[in-house]
Amino acid sequence: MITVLLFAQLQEQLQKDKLPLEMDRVSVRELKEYLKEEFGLVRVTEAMVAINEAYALEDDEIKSGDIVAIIPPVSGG
Amino acid sequence: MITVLLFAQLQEQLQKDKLPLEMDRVSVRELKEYLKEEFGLVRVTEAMVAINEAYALEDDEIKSGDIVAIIPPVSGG
Amino acid sequence: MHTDLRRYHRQMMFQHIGDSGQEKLLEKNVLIVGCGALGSSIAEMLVRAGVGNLTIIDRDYVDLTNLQRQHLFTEEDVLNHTPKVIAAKQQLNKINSQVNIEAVVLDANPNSLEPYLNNIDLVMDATDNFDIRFVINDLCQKYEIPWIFGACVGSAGMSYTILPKKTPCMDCLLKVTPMFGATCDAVGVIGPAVQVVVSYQVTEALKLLVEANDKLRTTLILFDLWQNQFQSIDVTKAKDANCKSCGDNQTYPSLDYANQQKVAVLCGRDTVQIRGKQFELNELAIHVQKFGEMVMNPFLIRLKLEEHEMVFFQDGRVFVHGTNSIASAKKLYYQIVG
Amino acid sequence: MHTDLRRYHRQMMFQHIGDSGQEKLLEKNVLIVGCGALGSSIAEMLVRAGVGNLTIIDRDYVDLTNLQRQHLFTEEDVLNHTPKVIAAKQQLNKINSQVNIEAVVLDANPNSLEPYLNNIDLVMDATDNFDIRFVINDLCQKYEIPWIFGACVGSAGMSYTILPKKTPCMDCLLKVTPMFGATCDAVGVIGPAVQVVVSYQVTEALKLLVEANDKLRTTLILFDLWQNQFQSIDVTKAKDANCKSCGDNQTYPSLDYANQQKVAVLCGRDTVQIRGKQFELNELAIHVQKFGEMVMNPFLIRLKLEEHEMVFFQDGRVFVHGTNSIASAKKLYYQIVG
Repeated sequence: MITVLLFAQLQEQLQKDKLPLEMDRVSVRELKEYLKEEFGLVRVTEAMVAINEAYALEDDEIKSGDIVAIIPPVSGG
Repeated sequence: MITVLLFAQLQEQLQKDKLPLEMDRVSVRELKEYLKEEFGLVRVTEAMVAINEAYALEDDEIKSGDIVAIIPPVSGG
Repeated sequence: MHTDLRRYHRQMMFQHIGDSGQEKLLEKNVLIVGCGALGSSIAEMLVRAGVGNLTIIDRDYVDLTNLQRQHLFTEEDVLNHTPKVIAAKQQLNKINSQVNIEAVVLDANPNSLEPYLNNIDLVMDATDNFDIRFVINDLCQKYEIPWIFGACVGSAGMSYTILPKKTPCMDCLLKVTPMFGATCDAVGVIGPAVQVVVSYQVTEALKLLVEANDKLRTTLILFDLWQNQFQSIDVTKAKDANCKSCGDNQTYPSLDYANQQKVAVLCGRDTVQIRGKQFELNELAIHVQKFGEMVMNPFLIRLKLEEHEMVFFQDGRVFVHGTNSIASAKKLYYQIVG
Repeated sequence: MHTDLRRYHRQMMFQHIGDSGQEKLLEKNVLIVGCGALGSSIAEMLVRAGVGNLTIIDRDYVDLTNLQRQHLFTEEDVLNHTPKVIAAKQQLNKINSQVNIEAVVLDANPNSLEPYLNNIDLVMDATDNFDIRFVINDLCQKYEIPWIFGACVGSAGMSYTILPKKTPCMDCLLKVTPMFGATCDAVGVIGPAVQVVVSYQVTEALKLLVEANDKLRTTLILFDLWQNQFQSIDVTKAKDANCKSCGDNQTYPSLDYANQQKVAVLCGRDTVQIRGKQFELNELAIHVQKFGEMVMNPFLIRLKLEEHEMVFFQDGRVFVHGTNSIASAKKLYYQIVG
């Protein structure tokens, strides 16, 4: 299982801050596609992603047990 | 190895915020005694202790790999 | 609703507060004990957020060294020696004239504090010593009021929310009143450490006041900004059924007269006597030596400060020479002992 | 030293600053871009800490909805429509008359900002949109000035410190300027989220200014106070040698005239035209519909707001009807687009 943490507008859109996904071995790119299609999070493409508190590139692989933070651009100040 | 994190006055007394200790299996009480005798941290008896971000009692056991926070009473406000 | 709600627009847009949360905030009563670094900033944030009724208690006046970290206060308040709660209230009224603020110049102790708990929804700890925190802990158990502990020193700080009979209380966590707490007067403090503690305290306050109890943080947070440390500590295990404050047989030990600190002005001697905790003189010596010139013998420690002199006796009595003011004497005592 | 140092006593006692750190702070020059929630509190903390010289830039004036989270400002500033930097400077002078504060009412863009970077030790980001953050990112690489990113919305926030040529820059992290950022106008914001971002920004500022670079936090921090989340993210991997802003071949794309947002007042029409990013109209529709009554056709989106109307064209042009002020038009644009 992968735990996805959602922040800011993504959290508001889904009305939850955590998404447990029954997945094993998926790339960052694939996860983003999945979140877009399954949950309508269209703006996820612009978001940064961190796997277990480390910045991840699009081809990086996510494994079961990982905690993935999806970090949308927050512009408020 | 056990990593001890020091806060506030304990940090100031030792001039460091982290103490890597070559130890394996030691109780909280024993660790406190050791810190008192080896490093002169006399006030450690009053401190709270957390093992891997969980509050620990005097008889709880610390294992190699654990991160131990020593939390002296901070009274400033 | 007679208040102008438009000013809270950005807070009402926040989905977890909303219009109904804002209305709850406007009706609540919060007591802030202490109006130093933590207290003044807690007050500012709660007033800006529109918490309807605040009572702020403090015995001290504004001093030049406060300005480095104590928001709300200005150089003019230093010149006028304005009591902190009065200076705070003046500025808070300018920030939000719709909030009711009761400013109380008072030395908090079990007897003086108790009347102010009437009708209070939440107590915010902004004190600078553990004696009074244990009193707050007992009083809040007795009257079943949640309270939020906060403390900071150097670049470190901590906060924890105590719900009567539900979470471990301060007695559960610390077992005994600590002899010496780390004070800002001993190791200094930087502004951001204060503001992080305040922010965590105020967030939990907002959750409690809008009744979003399921979102409350149940951990004790602990951080050091300079060392880049952050811990969120699960304290469930600390809950003690035998605790005298929150356990099955509550006796509220810190409200007990025998355990209270006794303070007296010694007539005609320019001296205040405080009967405090009993110290091991050798340990006390290590702790206080950095504050001034120290002389000790087996019976007492004499500590020379800039404008005062303190004498610590083996039996726990402390003489503060150079003042007839109980407030000044206690301030000095807690600056040094913590 | 002509300044009275006693006021900084508690900060000088903090072992990592000390007397020598305090003297460094008094000599430094910091530029704060933006004087809203982040900017006003950053300014207050740096002024209280005794940073010697501050320049604060902002184009906006104080509005009633600011008071909920923007410290320094009062109801009187709202009544007077005081520009934010002017209101801030007035209060900052009362807090610490020893600090030099230059308050600049200015719409920041590459050309207007560049002259203010002369002799600056550090740039603090307190802006509300990514267009200007990418400009700051390029300018700070070009002049080799460290800058500290900060942003918040709802109960969440983030901060990250960018050292020219050393750490990954904002271009490395985000690759492209985001189309829509989450704004406080869209999802609201609570005060504590602002103050935590400010506290992390100011702590790193103090480390940089006292030259304790070995203590700098190298991670991006990200938190959500309501959800009790905290992440400290290692971004080493994001560093891109091909980055046009900080890589081997720097072209500073955001300083390029072609990439700049162009704004013009349409004479006699009570309308300002902004030539911004090119939007996919369908995506834009989802984003803006919550702000007002929306009508769309394949060529444009018309959005009715309280006092203005905005028209978004397919080619990126935006008309803001109901104003001749470039500042108001841009403010509205960023409130809605982010």
